[in-house]
Amino acid sequence: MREMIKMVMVLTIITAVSGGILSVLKTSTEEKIESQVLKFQKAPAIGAIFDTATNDPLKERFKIPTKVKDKDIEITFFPAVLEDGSKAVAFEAKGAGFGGDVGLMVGIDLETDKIIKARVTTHSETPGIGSRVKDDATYVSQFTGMGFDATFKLKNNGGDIDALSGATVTSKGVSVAAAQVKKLYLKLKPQILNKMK
Amino acid sequence: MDNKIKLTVSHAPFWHDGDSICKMNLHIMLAAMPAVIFGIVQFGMPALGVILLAVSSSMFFELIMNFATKRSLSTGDFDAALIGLLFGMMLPATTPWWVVVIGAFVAIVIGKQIYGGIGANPFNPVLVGVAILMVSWPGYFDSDAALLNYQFDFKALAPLAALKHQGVSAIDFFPIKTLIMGQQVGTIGTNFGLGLILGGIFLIIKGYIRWEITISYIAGIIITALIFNLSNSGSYAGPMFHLFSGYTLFGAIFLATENSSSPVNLIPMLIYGFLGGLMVILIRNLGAYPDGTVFAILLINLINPLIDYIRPKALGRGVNNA
Amino acid sequence: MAQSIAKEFTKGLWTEIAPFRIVLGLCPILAVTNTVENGIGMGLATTFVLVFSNFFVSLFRNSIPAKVRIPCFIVIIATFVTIVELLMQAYTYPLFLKLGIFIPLIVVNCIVLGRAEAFASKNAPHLSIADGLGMGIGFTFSLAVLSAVREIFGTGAITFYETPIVLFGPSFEPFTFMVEAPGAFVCLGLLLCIMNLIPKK
Amino acid sequence: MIKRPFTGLSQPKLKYDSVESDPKGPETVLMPSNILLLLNDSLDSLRTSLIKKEDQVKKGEKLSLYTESTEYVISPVSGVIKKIESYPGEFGNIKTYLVIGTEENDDFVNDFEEHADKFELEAAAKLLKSLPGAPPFETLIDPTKKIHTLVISGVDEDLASTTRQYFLSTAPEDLKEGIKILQNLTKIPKIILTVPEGFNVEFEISGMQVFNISSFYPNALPEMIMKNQLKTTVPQGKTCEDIGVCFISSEAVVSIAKACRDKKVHFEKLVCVTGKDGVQKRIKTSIGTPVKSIFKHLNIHTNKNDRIVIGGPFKGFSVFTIYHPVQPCMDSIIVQDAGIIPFVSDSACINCGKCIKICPANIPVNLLVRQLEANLFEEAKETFDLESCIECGLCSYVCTAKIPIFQYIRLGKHELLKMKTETEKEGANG
Repeated sequence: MREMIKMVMVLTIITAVSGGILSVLKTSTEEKIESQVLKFQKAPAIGAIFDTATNDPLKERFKIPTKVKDKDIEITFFPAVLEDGSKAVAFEAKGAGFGGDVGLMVGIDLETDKIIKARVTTHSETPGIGSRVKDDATYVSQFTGMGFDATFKLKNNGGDIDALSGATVTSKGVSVAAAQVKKLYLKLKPQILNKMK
Repeated sequence: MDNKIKLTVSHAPFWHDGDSICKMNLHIMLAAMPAVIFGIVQFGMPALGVILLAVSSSMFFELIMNFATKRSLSTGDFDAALIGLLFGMMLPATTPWWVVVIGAFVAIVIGKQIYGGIGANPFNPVLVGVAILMVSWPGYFDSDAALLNYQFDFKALAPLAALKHQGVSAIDFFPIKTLIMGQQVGTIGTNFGLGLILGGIFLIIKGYIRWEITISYIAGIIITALIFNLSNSGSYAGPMFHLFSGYTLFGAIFLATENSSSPVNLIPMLIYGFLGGLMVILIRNLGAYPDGTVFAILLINLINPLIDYIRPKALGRGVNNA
Repeated sequence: MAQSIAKEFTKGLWTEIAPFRIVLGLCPILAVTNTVENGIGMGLATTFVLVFSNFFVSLFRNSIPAKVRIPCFIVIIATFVTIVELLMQAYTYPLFLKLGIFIPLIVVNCIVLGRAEAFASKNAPHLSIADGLGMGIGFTFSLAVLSAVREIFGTGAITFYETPIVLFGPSFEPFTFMVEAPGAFVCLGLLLCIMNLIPKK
Repeated sequence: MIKRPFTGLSQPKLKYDSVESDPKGPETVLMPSNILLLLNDSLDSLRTSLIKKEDQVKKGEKLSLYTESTEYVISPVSGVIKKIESYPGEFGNIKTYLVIGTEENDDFVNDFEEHADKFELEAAAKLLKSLPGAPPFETLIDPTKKIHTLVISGVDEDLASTTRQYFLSTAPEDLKEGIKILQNLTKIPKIILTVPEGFNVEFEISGMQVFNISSFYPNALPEMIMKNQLKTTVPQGKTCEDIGVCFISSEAVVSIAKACRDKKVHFEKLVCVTGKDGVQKRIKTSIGTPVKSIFKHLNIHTNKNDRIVIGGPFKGFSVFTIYHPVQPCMDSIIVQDAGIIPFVSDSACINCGKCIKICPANIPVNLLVRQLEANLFEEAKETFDLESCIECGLCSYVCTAKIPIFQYIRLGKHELLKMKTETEKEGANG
């Protein structure tokens, strides 16, 4: 009995200490990580999407709180004014891929409601197979010019998205992310316009 | 009982049918000769150079490994020479010397010797060599590009690559008769269908390859290709085209039948061969590579130990009569 | 005492170098050794985890009941792996992106748990640190060697922070097979073979 | 020696020699001045043996080493024991050989005479075991083996021998008489006579069946007769005798008939001798005659590194001395010239599959030999059917890599037997 108690105690203490340390570390590095993520992940994607932006979308970013599946989250939006004067916004959504979530950054023209460009930001897909969705820009270029009347599903599921050969699960994750973008955009468009005034 | 004469004492049986590994390998090499000679005539001296380099470097690496592993010399059984010959036959005539040498190294050292030498290799060593070269330097295996400087009196296109890139309409360039007579762009020793078939028949009659594998492999090719062709003749070529182009016949006769990496019981041999043919056509019709023989046979090599468990019940096993 | 610390430290560098002598930690060595940068990064991350987990396991070795020792070790190891992950995310983000899914796998790397179980749980903290450091550096060295072989033959150059050091001239045609997954197996096998030809001492 | 046929598609056909339609009688080889007797018993220096050097023996005298020994030989001559020494047999089995210098006197000890009129199995086992043809009386009296079928083999098991067929075709009357004696003696209900294909048996005995045996090796092996003719399979690890079938050679049956008729045992053994030129000759000589005397008579010269094979090319054994004596069970002798002895190699199995095709017992020989080479006898038995082997030797005959597979198999079986007896001993002790 005593041994039992000791076992439980030791395990509890160790896990508690470990949890404490980790939570402290997590909060203290959160900001740094976010800036790193912005710098290395979002920035290249934003740069690629808004290659003709006249402003700095990273700096002007704003957050809108919303609910996704009954969970409160904040979504970061990157507004941009393009060379031709049109206003656009970019934000990221996630879909489950093969190794974890696949992040898809989508830039949307606010006037025409059409996708300017899309880029994959983060993923944990198998190198050489699923990772091609990020490395190979020709795959995500199929989103360019799509409107929100399109169905963001894979073609063999009756949608409009081509699958990347050999990486169906990853492609599915990308299409789920795109569908999420559509949903969020349609829901949050008034607030976005409001913020961007 | 004094012993004046020293007699030989050994164990039964005291007769032997006189076969040997050396004899077997020489027969297989002899069977490959029509195709090799045809290739040398067609592609000239460079082809002879590739073949000789492949054979000699294979034997050289075998010798090196014999010394490294402190075993008795095994070049005398001609197994390394056979591997080198078959490997050389699978290369285009223009392959650079260093590619041949690296391939021979891979085939002998990584494909055969590190598993313990003859009889222990789980994969066909020739194919290990060719596959690694194909993955690393696909350019040299693109027969169209490799043989650019040759003048042929037939359509100078590799049939399978043409099929892959131009669709089924391309097969009109290649009448079956020209394919059988080796009038196609390709590697040194795998084009000449007639020569390969003659060699194959010779080996089957002599009993040095297992006919069950060859026949079921060809049956696999024909049946699968026919199913594809019948379901959609606009996108998939017919069985005869598949049978006489690329490595198919060479694979059926010399590669799939490699002793150590293929099964020995009847039913497994039939399954093994048929799956090989099936995989070849699947890779050609659905996969990324124009010719799937190399990977298809490596794949069936993998399942060999598993399917070879299907075997007839041994005499008296599980019998319980009193 | 200094002698025994030195002994524990140096054994991981040669006589018990992982994975060539003790065949442990094959998962990372096969997965991340396609470039030297990745190899060394993975090695250093593992070293960090190894040193700290060894230290803490050794520190608490007398208070951890034998029956729950493996869960305890795993918690300790996992904590340090998470720390490494967070720190890498915060300070070496590009490397983190490359090593991605392999960092959490340090938890199940046999070397870490193996050293905790075989060494740290039986020895004093200072020896355990020496052991962890030696093992980690040896492991890093192995990863560096293997990845160097693969990267040099596979690409003809070694790339550090996106600046390639070209080792062969333009006539070199990369042996692409080496940086692919099967190349890792073949290459590791050949290195193991060579290591076995070299006597331990 | 039969070589591989040109085509490898069909299996090599090894045809049994068949006896001529009008067989020539055997040449008689006279007994030399010294003869040898092999006794299946080992010398024990701690005990005093019943026989020793310089002992006088009489023709027909039963010789055994110790009082409690069941093994014996019957001396075919009168003379003096000149030597008693150990003879190393296979797998470390020690036998004993006796050298007897023959003497010119006709003392005949006839122990059998009193039993000859109405003898019983026990007496037969005690006195007739070393008759030419080696009748298996020990099996017949063994109470643990309920023998219900007696097979009289009129066909030779191995190639290069026609001894049994010779008796089948030249001595049908003796054979008939012998079978009747055995029937009365053993009360075994089922008697079977095996004869070569196309052979007509001229006599009939109630309760006797005649089976024709295919003329290709290994169809005359007991296990194959069981499978093809008797339609029963011998379970793994058991012998034919274990499931109640006993085999006896036609020569043994004829010998029994003669012994009963003449009321004495006799020692004339028929042997087929194949010389270096491949010519087969039939000779008759007394048990105990060294093979050297036979060679001298037939003008066969043995040189260094030649090989003398006793008992057929597939199942026989080779001897290290030209003084090896003729024994009751020795049907044939083959002399091979040093130049034509096939090599054995230490090559690994190359998995060519020829052994699989030829094995009559469906054993996965290619896998089995790998286990045996690594001394994994238990695995070999459990998974790779070591004990299904009927020991025909065909796998070694066709082996391209020239691996001594047959020897590996026999060694494996021997090791298993040794392990089994050791565990039994331990079980008895503990």
